[in-house]
Parts: sequence; C-alpha cells; structure tokens
Amino acid sequence: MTGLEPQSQVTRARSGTLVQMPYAVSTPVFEGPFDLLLHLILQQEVDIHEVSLSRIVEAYLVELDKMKSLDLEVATEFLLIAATLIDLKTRRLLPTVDDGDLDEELALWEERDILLARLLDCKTFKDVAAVMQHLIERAELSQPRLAGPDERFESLMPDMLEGVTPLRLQRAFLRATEPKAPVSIDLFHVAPIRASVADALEELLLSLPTSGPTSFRTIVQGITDRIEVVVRFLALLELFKQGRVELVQAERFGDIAVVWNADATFDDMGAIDNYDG
Amino acid sequence: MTRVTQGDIDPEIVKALEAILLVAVEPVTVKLLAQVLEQPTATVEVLCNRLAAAYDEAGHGFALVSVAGGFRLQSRAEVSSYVERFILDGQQARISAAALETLAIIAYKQPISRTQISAIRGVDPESVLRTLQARGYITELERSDGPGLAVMYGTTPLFLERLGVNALENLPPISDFVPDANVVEALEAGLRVVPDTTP
Amino acid sequence: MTRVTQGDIDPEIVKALEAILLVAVEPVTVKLLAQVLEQPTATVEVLCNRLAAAYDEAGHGFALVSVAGGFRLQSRAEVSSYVERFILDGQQARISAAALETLAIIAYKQPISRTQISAIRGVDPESVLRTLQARGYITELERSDGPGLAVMYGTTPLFLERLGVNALENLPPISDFVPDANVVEALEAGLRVVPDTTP
Repeated sequence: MTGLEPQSQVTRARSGTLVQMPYAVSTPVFEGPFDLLLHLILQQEVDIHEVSLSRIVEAYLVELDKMKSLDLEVATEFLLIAATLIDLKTRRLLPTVDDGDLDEELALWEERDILLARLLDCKTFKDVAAVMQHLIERAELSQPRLAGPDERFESLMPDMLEGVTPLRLQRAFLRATEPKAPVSIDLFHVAPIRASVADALEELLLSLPTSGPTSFRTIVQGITDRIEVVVRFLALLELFKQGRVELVQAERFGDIAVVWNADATFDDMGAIDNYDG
Repeated sequence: MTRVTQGDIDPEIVKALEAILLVAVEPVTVKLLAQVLEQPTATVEVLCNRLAAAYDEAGHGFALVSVAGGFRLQSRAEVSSYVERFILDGQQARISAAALETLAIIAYKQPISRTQISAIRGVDPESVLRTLQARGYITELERSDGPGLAVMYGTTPLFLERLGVNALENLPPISDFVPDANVVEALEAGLRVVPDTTP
Repeated sequence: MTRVTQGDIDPEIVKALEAILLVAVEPVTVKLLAQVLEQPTATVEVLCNRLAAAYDEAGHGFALVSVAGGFRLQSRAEVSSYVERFILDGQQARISAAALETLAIIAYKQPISRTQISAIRGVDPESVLRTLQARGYITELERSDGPGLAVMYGTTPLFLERLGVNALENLPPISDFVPDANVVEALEAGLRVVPDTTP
C-alpha cells in the first residue's frame, strides 16, 4: 500500500459522516453489554426462567450493526456476560442436580454478584448522567458575559503572539487542517455483519454429527468477523446445555475440544429446531 | 448601590467590583477580586452576595452567580428566549448519552483511569474521552505511581461552569442515586441462581 | 427597573434588553435590538437612553454607552485603575497551541463562523475565541442582516502588526501542502486490514 492511497480514502471519509458529526462518535440506544442487560431485565422482557438468550444476543447484534463498527472490547465483554448468563440459566433449569463441586458453585455465585454489582453501577451513573443533563440544560438558559475589556484597555494586554512568526502560524494551520487518522478507520471496509445464533446452530447441526471429534478453533477457522466467532461459541454452549455435544477445555485460553453426542434423542432435535433465534 | 454598601464599605469598591465583573471573561475568584480591590476576602465575599441579591431584587435582566469557584455576570434564565434569538450561533453541540455517563463517572470518581472507566461501563471509553477532553470538560491529571503509569482523568472548571455548579462538592451526592430496593430486587431476581420456589 | 419602564412598556422587555446587552460582545445596533425584542426602533432607542441614565444615577460600576453605531455595556471610567490592575493580574503571556491553531484557521479562512472552525478542528473553539477576542487579535465581522445569523470572525490589524506582516496576502501560502511522513504513516496504520494485535 502506498502512502497516497489511504490519504484519499481518509479524505473521502472526512467529507462524510466524520466531519458532519464530530461529537456523535457513538450514540446507540444501548451503550455496551451492561446497558443492554440492564434494559432487558428492568423492562422484564426477560424472565430468567425462560430466558431467550438468543433474544439478548440478537438485540445486541442489532445494536452492533447500527454502530457500523465492531469493538473488540465490547465483543469480549459481551461474550463473558453471555457465558455467565448461560451458566446461571443452566443452573436454574437443573435445580435437582447435586452440586458436587463447591468451588465451582462459589465461583458462579461470585460471577453473578460481580455482574449484579456492575449492573447497579451502570444504573447509578445512568441516573447521575440524567441529572447532569438537566443541570446543563438549566445552566444553558443563562449566557455568561464574554465581551471582555473594551479598547481603552487594549494596551495593557500582553502580547501573546510574541515569538510567533508567520511560518509558525502556517504550520499551526496545516496541523489544524491535516486529515486526522480516526481510530475507527480500519472498519470502513467491513461489510454490514449478518450473524445470528440460530444460523450458527443450524450450521453446526449439519456439520458436527458427521465431522467426528473437532475443536472450537477448527470450527471458526477462516472466520474473520469476531461476531461470527461469538455466535458460534454461543451456539456451541447451547448445544452443550442441551446435551448434544461434549466440550472440554484443557487449560484457560486453550482450545476447546468438541465431541458430538450421538446418543441424544430426536425429541431434542425438535427443541433445537424451535430455537427462536 | 447604597443598599449594597451599608456599613463602612467605600461605594467606590462596589463600583470597582461591578466594573471588574463586567470585563471578566470567566468566573473570577473571590481571592483575585480581594487582591485587586485590596479588601479582605471575607468582605469581598459578602459584597458579591449582596450585589447578587440586589440585582435579583431590582429585577435586572442580568444576574451575578457563583459558578465554577468564582463569580460571573450572566443573563437571567427567564429571558433566555430573547437571548437565544440574539445568539443562535452560540448553541452548544449536544453531548451524547455515552459521553454524559462517562462524564458522570469521572466527576464522581476522579482521579480515574481509562481502564477503571472501562471496567464500570463495559465499553472502552477512548473516543468518548477524546471528545470530552476536546470540549474542555475533562483533563489529564498527574500519572498514577503504579506500574504502567496510567493517565488519570478529572473534570475541569469549564465542566462546572457548563453545569452551573460552583464546586464538585455541590454536585448531588452519589448516594442519592444508588438504585432503590425494588430495582436491586428486580436485577437480583433476573440473575438469581437458585430457582424461585416462593409462591 | 420601574423607572425605566414608565408608561406602557412591559418590564420583561427591559429585562430582555439588559440580558442581550450583557451577552453582546460588540456594540448592538438599535435596529437589531428592535428586531430581537419585537419593538419599534423608536421605543428601543428611548429604552436604551433611559437605561443608560438609570445606570448613571444608581452609581453602577458599568455604563451603557452609545458607540460605533450601537449600544454596549462597558466599565465606568472612574474605576479604570481597578480594571487595569485586574487585567494585569489575570494575564497569561504565551499563546496555547490550541489558540494558535484556531487563530491560524481564522487568519487563512476568514470570514469564518464558530461552527466552521469547530468542523475543522473537531473541537468547540468557544473559550479560545474568547481569549483571542479579548486580546484583540480577532474580531466579529459585521453580522449579516437579522438576528440569529452566524457571527463571522476575522483577524484585526493588531494581529498583522504583532505578526510583523503587512497584509493577509503576505502570510505564507498554504496551497502547496503535502502531508508529512508521520501523518501518512498514521493514516496507513489506520487502514491496515490486519490489525497489529495479531500475534
């Protein structure tokens, strides 16, 4: 890539949305995973008893799509929260299972408490922000006196331009008008993302029964969109929960072995078909 | 102005105070006023408050208010429709919800690092921080001592000015905003591990 | 304010007038005031003169004067020594990088509005404009007819004088600009398809 090509692209980008909305960097309805989860719970659109995880996922994907950019941080946070939710959900749906592993149980409780604390934090600052907005609106009704001293006092003004040469002024202008390299520039070539857990489930249900033992990395090989990876992970968790696959992760951050459970009955397949992604 | 200068204060001082406030382009601290007027700060503080009250009482179209740690003259809110018509160009670009929430976190938790903000919001605040810094609402404070020397952020006097608040202490206490019991309960119920067995 | 509003004039109009005069940075013509206040120019003229007399009589530190074809509030001459001291005590000697950039934009692109400057710099220039105007380096050019139209800024003869330049045409040209290496590099990095985070 030569030095000039990117510049022309940036210029085009600058003449578009970036310059017109310098402050509207990101104004989605939901600003991040906590925000969305908070909304879903408080609106009571989701009863955790029959939590439609896909609904949370799809809602989030829609927001991501609106943002027209995909933030690694956002996706990671989302994944962590989704995993915790699934864990909680599994635990709730299977109340009679003997909780053999106390450590695991405590870890889950801890996860859940952290999530709860973060949701409370999120709610607190959302409310503070609303009050601040109100304060700003009220303050804007009054305009300050900005005229400064009149020309009688001009001679008292120190010369701020001492040492400023015409060349320095020119450089300052060039600095001010040079195309800035926006952080999100690397996303302009990304096509709108279409990804759903339901599609991923369908794909896995077609491939896994015949593929033999495989691994998560193999499944997502060649996939570059992070969200495509996320939905496959969530689909695998769903299959795991339904007993369709065995998942084994030998170490933290290690690959996850995926083994199709051929013993599952056809009734379960029906349930998966109805998965309302 | 006699009502303002009751007692032993030279009317000339009140005149000078009014003249200074008129030429100032940002809130003037009582300390600077005291220095220029060669009066004790306590006296100046009293004078400013009396002057503000006198303007209110006389029904002037301007007011003297204490904001961002100083005193400034500003137009009165009740005639804002006329002032707005006069200075349409002065409209502030609206601040986004994301920026406002980040600003709230910084206001109450300063000094705070980008990572700490990110932990609270679940979103990397980088672009929002840049916007807030560009608008002069936040500033980089000294770097923390720890490893990595994280940049710490805090709010500026301009932030207080925009909010019409005199000092950070005058912001409503954060305890007022802790979600009340039924919200906590709703969240807790949503995340309950053990199935709800109560009827 | 009752003395000013004798007759059939709404006291609200006097309040609005005072508010507008307070926020105005340049002398305001009676014509513009009349338009904003939706009053006959003759009425506004009378009001301004009455207001000026009332300020004189009350012994305020500010005065309403007719200057350069308009009315403006200014500090009263008899307390000038205090105003001078205030200006000298509050001065800041060196120009900031942000102020210099804004000044450069105005110098090369004048007449230019605040919104246009903001679009170029990505930053609201309000406080910088305050400073530059207070120092006499920039000025509001004549507003086009009617209220609510954008104020356009331009540089002053003082600016040219301080820069040691005869005329704006003698500023170094900016047409043959080629971005320097680090800019190109930053842009190129931003457009790289594979992010640097890959191991």
